[in-house]
Amino acid sequence: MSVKILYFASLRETLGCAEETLESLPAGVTTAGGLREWLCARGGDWSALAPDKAVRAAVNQSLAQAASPLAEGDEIAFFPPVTGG
Amino acid sequence: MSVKILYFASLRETLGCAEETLESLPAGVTTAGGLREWLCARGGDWSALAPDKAVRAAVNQSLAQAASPLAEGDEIAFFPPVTGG
Amino acid sequence: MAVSVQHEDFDLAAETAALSAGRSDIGAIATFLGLVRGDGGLVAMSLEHYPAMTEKALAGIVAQAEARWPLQAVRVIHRVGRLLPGERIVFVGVASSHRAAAFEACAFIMDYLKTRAPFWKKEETPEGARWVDARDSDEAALARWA
Amino acid sequence: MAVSVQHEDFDLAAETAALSAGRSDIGAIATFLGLVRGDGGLVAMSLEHYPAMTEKALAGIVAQAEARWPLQAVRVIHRVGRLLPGERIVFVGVASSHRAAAFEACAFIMDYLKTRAPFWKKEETPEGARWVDARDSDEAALARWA
Repeated sequence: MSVKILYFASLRETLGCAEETLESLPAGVTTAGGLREWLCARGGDWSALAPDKAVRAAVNQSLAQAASPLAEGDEIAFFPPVTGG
Repeated sequence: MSVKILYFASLRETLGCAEETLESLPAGVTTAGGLREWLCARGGDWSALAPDKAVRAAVNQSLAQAASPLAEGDEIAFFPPVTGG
Repeated sequence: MAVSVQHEDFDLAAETAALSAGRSDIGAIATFLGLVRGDGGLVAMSLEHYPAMTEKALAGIVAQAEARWPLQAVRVIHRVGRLLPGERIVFVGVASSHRAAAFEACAFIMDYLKTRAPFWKKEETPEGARWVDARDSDEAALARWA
Repeated sequence: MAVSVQHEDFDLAAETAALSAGRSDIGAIATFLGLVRGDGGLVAMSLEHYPAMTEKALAGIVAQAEARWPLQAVRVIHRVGRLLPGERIVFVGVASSHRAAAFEACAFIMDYLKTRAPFWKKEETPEGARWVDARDSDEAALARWA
């Protein structure tokens, strides 16, 4: 099963990417925080996901923590702190 | 100068009086609390103004305390605790 | 005028729109609407007031709120006379740049109105009419603004 | 439906009336309206959101409020897309028997919406476009509900 990753707002613009699909979770990645590290390791613009950056995550459309577990088929989203209302 | 006294809501109904005018402040009456005591001393229904009853006062359309001073020409009102809103 | 005491109903959309009309520095409008509840077979609610004092008392409460929070507009409408279940009794609308000021000022005005403005409610029920008792909780609500 | 996310504006009077329509057990309606401020020469505000998550997040916030206070009706409308200064961004309306529950639940929903619902604002100014930064004060506002 594949994993879908979404990016929003300023993060989407910085990465130049709104959405990508991985064929499966990368080897060794089991949490939202782990996926974030794996993406950050791509380097370049992806350092926008570095630990010192304010980035929030959602797993299957619910807010998640770094320790939130991932499973094949999940939809994971990364985005800056929200500013609605 | 005269003194006008108004009564509202349940107090008005109990006293059977919405408004009265005294030709002047009664002898010795210098405060809202003093006037209340003087009225209460009329006895009968006027005991609705007794110290143990929840009665509020206003002098010249502003909420007053028992110690609030009275002057000739004032408009004094007595009423139960308010229940608007 | 910021304060009205009237028997007639009012236009909620127009009153709310007026709070921010012609300006773009308002980010937050908090409103409160009080309605007649039909609890216990209530037939109607009659509101008596002290006409010479009422608007003065309400304007004084609004002035206190304006001294305490940065507000761009405030509107208070309180109805008097006989009202049926479901009808509106009171409207408070507050406009500010930010939501905390708008919310707090709106609640503050209602708390003071409930305990400091000269209105009295009388309930009509099938068993007869009776004056509504003041609630200790309304007086207690003032403590948080001290 | 309690929650809507849409570009179109809405009918404030109708939405407020719907909160108490057909019932007479509601004594208090608290509402909040958020507007686009034209500060600093703002030309427009564009709101992006995460469509699959937005209504779910708002419904979750409403459910939390309903678990915490006795509420008879709740309505949340959040607009997305490009909005001009003075236009409405968000409406929250809460109906309850008593005012404290209505006020608190309305403020609670706004505090959670501001920090937990996936919306992002981008400002258009004569100097260009920029994303609005989240405010620490919004996160801090949650502490009082802990």
